[in-house]
Amino acid sequence: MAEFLSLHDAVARYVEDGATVAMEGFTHLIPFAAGHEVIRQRKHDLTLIRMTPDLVYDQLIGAGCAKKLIFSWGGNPGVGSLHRLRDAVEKGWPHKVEIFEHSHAAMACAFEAGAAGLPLAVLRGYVGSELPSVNDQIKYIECPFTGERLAAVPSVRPDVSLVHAQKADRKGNVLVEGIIGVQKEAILAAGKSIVTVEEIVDDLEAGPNACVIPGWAIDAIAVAEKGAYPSYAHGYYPRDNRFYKEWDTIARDRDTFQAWLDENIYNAGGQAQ
Amino acid sequence: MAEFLSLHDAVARYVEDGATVAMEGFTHLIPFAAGHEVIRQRKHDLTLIRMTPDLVYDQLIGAGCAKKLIFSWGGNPGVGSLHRLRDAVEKGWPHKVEIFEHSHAAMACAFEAGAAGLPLAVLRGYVGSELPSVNDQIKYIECPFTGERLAAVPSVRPDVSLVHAQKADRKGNVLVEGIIGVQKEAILAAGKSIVTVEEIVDDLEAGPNACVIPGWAIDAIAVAEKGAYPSYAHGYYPRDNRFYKEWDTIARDRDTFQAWLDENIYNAGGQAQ
Amino acid sequence: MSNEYTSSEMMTVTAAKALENGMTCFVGIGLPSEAANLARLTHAPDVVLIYESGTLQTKPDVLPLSIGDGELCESALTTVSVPEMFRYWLQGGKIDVGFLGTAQIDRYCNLNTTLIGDYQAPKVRLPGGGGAPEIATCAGEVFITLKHSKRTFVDQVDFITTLGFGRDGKARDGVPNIGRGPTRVITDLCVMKPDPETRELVVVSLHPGVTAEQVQDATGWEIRFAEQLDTTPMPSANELDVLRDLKARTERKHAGEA
Amino acid sequence: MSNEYTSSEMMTVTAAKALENGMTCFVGIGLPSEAANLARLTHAPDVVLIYESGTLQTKPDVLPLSIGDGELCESALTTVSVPEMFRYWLQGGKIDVGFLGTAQIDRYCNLNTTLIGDYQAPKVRLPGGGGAPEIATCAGEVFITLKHSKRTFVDQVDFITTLGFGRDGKARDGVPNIGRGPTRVITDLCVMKPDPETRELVVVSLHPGVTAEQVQDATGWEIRFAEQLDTTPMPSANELDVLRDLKARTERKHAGEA
Repeated sequence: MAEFLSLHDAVARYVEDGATVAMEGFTHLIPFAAGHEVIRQRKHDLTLIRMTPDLVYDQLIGAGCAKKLIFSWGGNPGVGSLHRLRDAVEKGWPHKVEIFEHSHAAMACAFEAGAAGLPLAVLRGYVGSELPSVNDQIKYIECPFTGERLAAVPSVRPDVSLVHAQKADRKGNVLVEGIIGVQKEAILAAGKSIVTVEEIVDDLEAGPNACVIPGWAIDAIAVAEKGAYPSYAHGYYPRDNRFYKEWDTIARDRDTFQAWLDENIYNAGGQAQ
Repeated sequence: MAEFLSLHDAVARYVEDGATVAMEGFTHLIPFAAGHEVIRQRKHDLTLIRMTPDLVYDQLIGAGCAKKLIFSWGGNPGVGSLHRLRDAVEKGWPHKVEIFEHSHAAMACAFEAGAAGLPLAVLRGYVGSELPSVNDQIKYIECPFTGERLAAVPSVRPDVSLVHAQKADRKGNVLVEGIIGVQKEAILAAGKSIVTVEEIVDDLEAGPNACVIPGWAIDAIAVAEKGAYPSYAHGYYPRDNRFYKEWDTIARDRDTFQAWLDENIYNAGGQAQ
Repeated sequence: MSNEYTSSEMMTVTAAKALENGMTCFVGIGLPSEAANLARLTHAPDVVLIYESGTLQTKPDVLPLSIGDGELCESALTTVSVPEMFRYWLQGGKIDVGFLGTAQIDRYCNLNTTLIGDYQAPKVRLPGGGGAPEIATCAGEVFITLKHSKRTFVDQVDFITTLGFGRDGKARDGVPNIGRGPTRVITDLCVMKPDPETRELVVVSLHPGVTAEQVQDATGWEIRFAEQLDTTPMPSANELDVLRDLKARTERKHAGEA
Repeated sequence: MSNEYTSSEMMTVTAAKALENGMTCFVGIGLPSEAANLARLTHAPDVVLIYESGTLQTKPDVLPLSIGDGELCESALTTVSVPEMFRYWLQGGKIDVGFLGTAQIDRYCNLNTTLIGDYQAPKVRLPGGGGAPEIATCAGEVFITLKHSKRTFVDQVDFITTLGFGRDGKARDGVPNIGRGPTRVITDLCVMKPDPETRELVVVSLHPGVTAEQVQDATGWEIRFAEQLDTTPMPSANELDVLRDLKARTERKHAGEA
């Protein structure tokens, strides 16, 4: 049953060093506030899962929180590279990060399978790609009806998932609207889940088939206004494309990045205990 | 691209004798008008697929349209037996019907896999059940990651699917709302699809994540007002529970059933050519 | 006092009491649905009722006749597709208890809703498995409710549609990712639980006024009784009032629709 | 007339023309998105644009910077989950054409967006596969658009992220349920198509004012030219107007948001 906590307390309680963590939001509702709190609490040795690492994982990786990364597209969308990710992979700074690389189709199916309680996802994937030669988590099964060889990947079942959503009601039921990505799957597949929301409302005012996640399927809810910024929250605020472009400069250089981290994460926001 | 046809013409064009046909609608939006048109056109040797056969399949089976039935629960919900189905299975009247019997979970996964273009569905299913001993379409795979033995069933990929929905817009995009069952899956899994709707509107007025099926993924749309009666259409009319109870008497006796068929299907409704 | 309520009411009230507040319950149609809604309207206002039609956390005002009545959707938190219901919510491990009825049950709680007689030439063809086979294995535990008779309580079910504990009581042993299975069976005569070792059904509680002989006479095998045999608590006046109101509302609603 | 438009514009307009009205197109971000939206705003108003973020049949007024900009959802017919997008719409066979960019391409149309150098010790780490590996195999056919240079057109890609026709041109042969693969590659210099037999890329059309030598100089292998080498039609004034308006609108929108 969802408990209403401060973001500080939710992260402190549920995100353990060494945990496997999924922060999802497919280019929308990216849980930046939650990611920043993870950095602020200096969590480390995390296995980070995310289809599209985006800036929030660039920040986590640059801050030294990550041990492994499981992903399918690691760029700054429409801008270019994630320089902190590249620096970690190419130069091992601040330390080496092990990567397990998939396609979107496989990751999406792996989240689906995780939510469905299965150990594997089956897809018609990776045909002719060399990704299976560098990722031993890609295997094959044979269809017992047709003999077709199909790809199999382990399902995603994180220790804890963090997502951002538009709103929760007072029972902790959460509405996700717009580009819903794999948010529902991330929550349902996880051992524990934290949802940050823009606001708490009396009534979600959701349609009959809206993407509503019941409070009893969530562990903690924390209010984080503009919690997806600089990504966006459909119905609340737009994506700050300018910041995405500026990030290229900030992240390109280790010192600039470090200064940004100090100013915007370590010495800003969060909650004194 | 969806073409607007009369129900007569849609069924005449797309439902062939001997075809594999799914008429879906999980206790809601059951395509009765479409099923009646199939009876009226005296289609035969059909392989009928449906999770919950319900009255519409009782009528099709009693009218002699079916050669095989693939299903997971064949009763009159809340009332009792489907007497025409029982008469076919127990006594071979009007002729023997071969049955392939699944659980709901397996059928639901099989529709999902059909929509997903896969030859099989994988589920943690049938554990300890004797259904696999009487249905050779239930097999097993071994998870290459955990070694767990999981059930596999062939995906559902009908030649043609018929579903009923609330409304279509003038481009043929269709809104399904309320209990959406496996309607979307039935359409996407099928070679051809016919959707009957209560009405054609200018604007579907659907929320951002509503269950909308694009017109280009549908073959034919036919207006059939009260096309789900005696089942119901959320937002349009309720289920006629009284008729469901009356059906028990009508269907119990071959002659009464035959008279009902003559009066309500063969000599009523439809469209003279 | 025993003539102030019927044995059916006794069964429903007892079945309702099995549900605890806050449990997530995957509800079968018929008796389980009646009991689950009674629980929600009495001691367990926050019990979460889930029907296989996709309705999550539904609060119907009247009992549904079918598993997908409009009432279920209109009063639900949200309604998901049927594949999602079975994949994410049931197989995904979100269900505490599955609440099932059945046509036949045997001493190891195996359920038959497929047919009477031989599969290839059935004497009576029943509706089939529906959601039950996976509800019984994926839910945390299973409650079963049905009327007690020699026709329903049989030595060996004609067909195992849905697993209790198998023909030998051991079918769940060592199976990965499987629920605990049936933990109680509630009838109009008594309450039974599987023996923790052998998994054989044991009568743990007789309803007021019911004798052990009555239970044995209505059971198709030599049924065991617990050493400490309780008497099931009687329904309270409030429970009976709420149940009767619910059934009267339901009756009016279903008769009135045309 | 050749100085009335840039080579980038020539590329985009030519790529746009490859799309026919009514096609369903799974759109990659960047150049493909620009071309696909230009097609929609000119000769192909009913082209169906689908982005991997789940937006079905979207009609953005400005070009998205990311694959999941709000604009895409707001102007879409509906938005589905990402698993549904990849399972039902792409793998389910509903996509006529996948429109991709790439960092490297070789003579057999294999695409590399993973890295330059060795996988374990990359010289340059690129973003990775994203949707491309399955777009390339599940869509009916694939169009590719990218700028022509020796850096991008290489003899052998460092890594096959996404299948064209494999290292030997035969990797699709006999594979069940696979799309036709790349059917054309559009650059700022020319249009290429795979040879129907060998699958090796062949230049079929040079853009106005471009010479065969220029193409060869920008290609990392000895590229073949069709016997009947066409000249690509020039952009029309209307196409250029629409494209420039689109880009200006996009520029203003993305700069203005803070």
